[in-house]
Amino acid sequence: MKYLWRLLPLSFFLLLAGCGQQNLSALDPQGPVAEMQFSLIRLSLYIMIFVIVVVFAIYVFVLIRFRERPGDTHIPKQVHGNKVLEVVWTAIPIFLLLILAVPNVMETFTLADTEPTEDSITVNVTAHAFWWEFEYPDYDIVAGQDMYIPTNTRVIINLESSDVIHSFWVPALAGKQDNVPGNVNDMWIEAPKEGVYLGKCTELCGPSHWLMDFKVIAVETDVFETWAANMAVPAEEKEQSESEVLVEGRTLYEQSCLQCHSISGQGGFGPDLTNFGERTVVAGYLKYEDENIKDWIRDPQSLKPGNGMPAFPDFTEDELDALTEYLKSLKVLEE
Amino acid sequence: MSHAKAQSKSVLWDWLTTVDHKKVGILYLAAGAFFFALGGLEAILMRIQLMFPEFTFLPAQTFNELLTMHGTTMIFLAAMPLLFGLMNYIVPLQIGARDVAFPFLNALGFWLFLFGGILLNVSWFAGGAPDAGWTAYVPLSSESPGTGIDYYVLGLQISGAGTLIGGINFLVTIINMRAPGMSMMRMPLFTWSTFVASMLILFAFPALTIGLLLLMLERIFGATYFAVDFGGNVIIWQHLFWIFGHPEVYILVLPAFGIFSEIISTFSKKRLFGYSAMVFATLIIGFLGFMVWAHHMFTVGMGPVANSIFAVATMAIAVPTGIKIFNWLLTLWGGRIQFTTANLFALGFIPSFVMGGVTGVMLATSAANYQFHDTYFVVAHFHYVIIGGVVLGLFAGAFYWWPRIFGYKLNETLGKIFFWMFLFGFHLTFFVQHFLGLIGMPRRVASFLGGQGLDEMNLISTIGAFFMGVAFILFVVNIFVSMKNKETTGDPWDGRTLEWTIPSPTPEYNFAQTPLVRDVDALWYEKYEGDGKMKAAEPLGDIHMPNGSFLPFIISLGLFIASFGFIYHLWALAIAGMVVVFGAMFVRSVKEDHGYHIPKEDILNAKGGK
Amino acid sequence: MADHGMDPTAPLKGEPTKKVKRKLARETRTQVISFVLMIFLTSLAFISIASDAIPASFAMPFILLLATIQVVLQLYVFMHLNERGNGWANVMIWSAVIIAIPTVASLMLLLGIVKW
Amino acid sequence: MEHQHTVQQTLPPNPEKATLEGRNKFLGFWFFLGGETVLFASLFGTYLGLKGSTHTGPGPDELFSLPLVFIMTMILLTSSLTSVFAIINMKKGNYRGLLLWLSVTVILGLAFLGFEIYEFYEYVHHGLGFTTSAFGSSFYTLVGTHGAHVAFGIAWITTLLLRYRKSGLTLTNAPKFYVAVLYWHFIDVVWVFIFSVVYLMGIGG
Repeated sequence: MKYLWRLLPLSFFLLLAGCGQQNLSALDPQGPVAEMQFSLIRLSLYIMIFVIVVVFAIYVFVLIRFRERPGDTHIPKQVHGNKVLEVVWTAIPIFLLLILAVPNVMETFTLADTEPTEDSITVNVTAHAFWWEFEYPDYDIVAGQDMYIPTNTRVIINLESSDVIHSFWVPALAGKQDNVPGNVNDMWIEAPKEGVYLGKCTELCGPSHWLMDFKVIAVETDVFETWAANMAVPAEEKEQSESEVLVEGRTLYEQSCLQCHSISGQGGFGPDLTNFGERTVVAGYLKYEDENIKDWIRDPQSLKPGNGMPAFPDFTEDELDALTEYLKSLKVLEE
Repeated sequence: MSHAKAQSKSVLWDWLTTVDHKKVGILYLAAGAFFFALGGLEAILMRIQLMFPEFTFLPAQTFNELLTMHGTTMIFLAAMPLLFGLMNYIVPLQIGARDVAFPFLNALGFWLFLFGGILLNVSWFAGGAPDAGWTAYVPLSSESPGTGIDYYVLGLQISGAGTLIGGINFLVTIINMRAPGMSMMRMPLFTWSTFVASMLILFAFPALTIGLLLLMLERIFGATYFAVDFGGNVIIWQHLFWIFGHPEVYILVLPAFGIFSEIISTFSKKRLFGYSAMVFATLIIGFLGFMVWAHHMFTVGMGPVANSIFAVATMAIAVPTGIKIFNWLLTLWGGRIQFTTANLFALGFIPSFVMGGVTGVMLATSAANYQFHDTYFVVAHFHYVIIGGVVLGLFAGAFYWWPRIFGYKLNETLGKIFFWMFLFGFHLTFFVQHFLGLIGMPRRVASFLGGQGLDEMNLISTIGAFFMGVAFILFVVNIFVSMKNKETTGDPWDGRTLEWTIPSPTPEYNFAQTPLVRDVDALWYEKYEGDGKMKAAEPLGDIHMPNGSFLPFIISLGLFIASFGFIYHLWALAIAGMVVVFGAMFVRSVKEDHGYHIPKEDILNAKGGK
Repeated sequence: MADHGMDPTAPLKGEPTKKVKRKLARETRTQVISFVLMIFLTSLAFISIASDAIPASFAMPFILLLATIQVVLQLYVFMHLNERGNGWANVMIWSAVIIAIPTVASLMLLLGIVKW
Repeated sequence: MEHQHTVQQTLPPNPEKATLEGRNKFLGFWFFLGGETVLFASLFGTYLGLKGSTHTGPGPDELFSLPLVFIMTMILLTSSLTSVFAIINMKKGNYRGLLLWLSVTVILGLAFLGFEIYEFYEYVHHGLGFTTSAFGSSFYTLVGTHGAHVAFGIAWITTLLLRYRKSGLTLTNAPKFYVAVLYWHFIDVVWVFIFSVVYLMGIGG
């Protein structure tokens, strides 16, 4: 068992180093919910390490002290038991568990308190195979894949699903809740710091379950307000570029894409693409490169099997270029 | 004698028709070992796929099928049957019985399990295995295209029926068939844990039966329990599954606890410390096992009151489990500990399981569970419990009882190399997975993206899995190279309990004379308080034995055939299969079979003409 | 097995002893009385629903109570759970009931629709 | 060692438990009923969870008819009593009585089953199919599983009656009759909850 002892300090090391990516790890909390959960994890870990140390100490002592020596044939005393000892090792665990149970119950209730407050905002999150839709009822907009939230604001999240069960997890900000078809679950998060926090689906939902990533992007309140306002601008009221490529791209988009992908913050069958130009990944996981965008349009099933988008193999290379340029131009924050 | 023992029957026919609990036990062990190897292979394939980020060794769909089949196989077709094998062989011997209560049903239980297991694996060759995880959450499972889930539903239904039958058989055997003097509170711990595990089977499996029935009706006959569009609710499945699924964990681990209790006591040459507390703790764990299932569902939105209740109830299980750990330690305390391979596994179990146990308490913390749930932290936890508890227990039991069951001792040196390699590989594989989960790796992912800090630990984990795989091959080699080490004493370990009082190989009637039990550890008592031999509770006489029967095989085959009818909507085939089933049941019901007697003279001859 | 000297296929002849006969007569009486009681309880349950005079808030728990009484009668009078030597049967049935209660309750209540 | 029927075996007070095999059967069967309890609890729970989910189909209060259920209940209750009489006759050594009362039980069981089939037929005509709504699926599954138990019980007792019509009471068939009757009582126990929880509470609230 010796190597176990060598692994044990390793656990501390890993923990202290806060390993993993800062915006992904539950061990490096970036908001009050995740902090609450991390403090509970730490508390339970300390108690458990105490238990492990006690048990291992007795264990090692017993194995060394009472091992059979060569030539030893004595018959040990046949002990039946010991009442006092048995009471002790029943009582101490109960006490230790109480130390853990009380704050746990309190925090379970704190986390479940999703009453909206005066300055809180609400986001309705609908999970689809294999992408995420974020509806902001107060702003009348729908966004896909990237969930923008204002910093230092309590965000109430209502979770739904359009097909199978998914689960909404942004480890650095909060633990998960399931997106259950037919039910609505709720939770809340808050991000004090600006930043991009990675989120993942954690409930097996089909072949591309592992690719069902999303981002929570926390920005200053005024930036968020701008974002929300620009998201809501109807497509026809947006300033249109005169560039030839973009006009062609736009035409193609309206012919082939608009049925499913809104560009005025209204959602649709597929993810809303109003701010596609501000994404940092394609399809939730691919590098944001022209080639990837084009590959996706040509044959989305090869990249994310089981998703709902049909393939468009008939676009010419030029058309794809135009469409890609146009998609990249869809922005709501910059300029 | 109308049903004379046919001397000329072939070996194959003998095994197909046997109702001898020892042979049924060996059948369980053989089939379980096969499925264990299969499940292990599936695990290795998955670990290869997860060796590097975005590795393309396997398509995602295949990966989902593998993860489903790995879990299902390991739980239903490997761990439980292997335990059933040991229980079948050992429990009647430990209580001084000649047989189990229902030899026919016992055989039926085995064949149902085997045909169920085969059916499940036929799916690989019939357009794809089930792909919704071993938990088969609806609506992913109810709407899954293809026939994979249909195979899952019917395969588990059939093998589950076998398990239920086995459970009832053990319960009645233990209650009604104990030798004189073997009161409940003198039963060895393995028998006790078999008893409690069988109670859990009895009450847990019906929930699974109903869950599977509903899923089958939903998929094949268009029922709408889970169809949200028709007012259905998808959480119902999760409740039914976990009302079964959580006790299932204890069905697996309690018998393993029993095995460790026997082995630790034997090899520290001490009576089990706190016997009655151990029994009591086993019962409490069994009871609590039924009251905590919803801790698998903290994130489905039951609400804070429900979550808190289930969280606290779950934490409570740590108390009786702790009692057990300390009792084992105190059994070792003051003993003369022999480091045989069997005992090494038992000693390796204690720290491994403690680590699995403490992460269990961490997971029970509902508010923190929102972070742990469905991540690799959970994967690490339950593998620590199931490998650190159940699999180590199975290997410990294998090395311990091998001479009893197969008449030869496994090689100790090879065994010890196997132990260290397996244990090292096990911790290497799963220890890092705790951290993988905490830094953001969900479970059941077919791959992971690079650059998120997950690469190194996944590679380490895979290397660990290879160690376990190689170690298992070493065990298989051991089985074959050790065959020459015949064991003839019947008591190779200086045993304490009744299974070591009979000659090796075990006669088919087990005990020539039913023994009289005078204390816990009946044999040990006679060794140090008596003359070293069990007192007989009855005069030597003819021994009644049940006749073999081919009907269990036929019934199971009928269900196997009918299943294809259900899966492919070939109703004639389904009906034909059911006709076979009910026909065989009918034959069994109208044809009285009173078994046969082994004459006293044969028994005397076998005893060496005494 | 332990039943040497018994022939499982021989018809059992003879009458039970006087004592057993008396016990059987007593048993029959109890069983008939229980049956009448069951009929009465069933009718009561149906009436409490059929009649508009009884509010549902009373009728629901009342029906459940009547059902429980009936089931206990069935188990103990008709199925002889009260007899000596049926301890294990009692243990199992009541264990099953203890497990059945949270099963039913959770499936009714904890479906994620109402948050508790 | 085939015994000839020369030894007259006298009737023990509890012939069903006179042999170890009988005792095993008796106990094993009670355990089986314990499992059945959880099985039906799962079905009841599912039904109660989905009771309100009538989707576009009819709900319980629009369908159930009290008189029909009352008749069915009375039939099943009475069949429970007749099977009790069968066992009393068995213990008295009156084999013909045993067969007779069990035959009555089977006939009552068939009547019950007939009513149930009629009932389902009616409901389907009133628009509640098996796949109409979650309520429909769960209702038919619960009550149908009970009905399947009744059918199996009838087949089982009938098999016993035919097989042993001439043998007289033996140590082998006494436990078989006994557990078959236990099964029949259990069917009645389940029905008590079905008529209370499904029908009465369905209509009443």
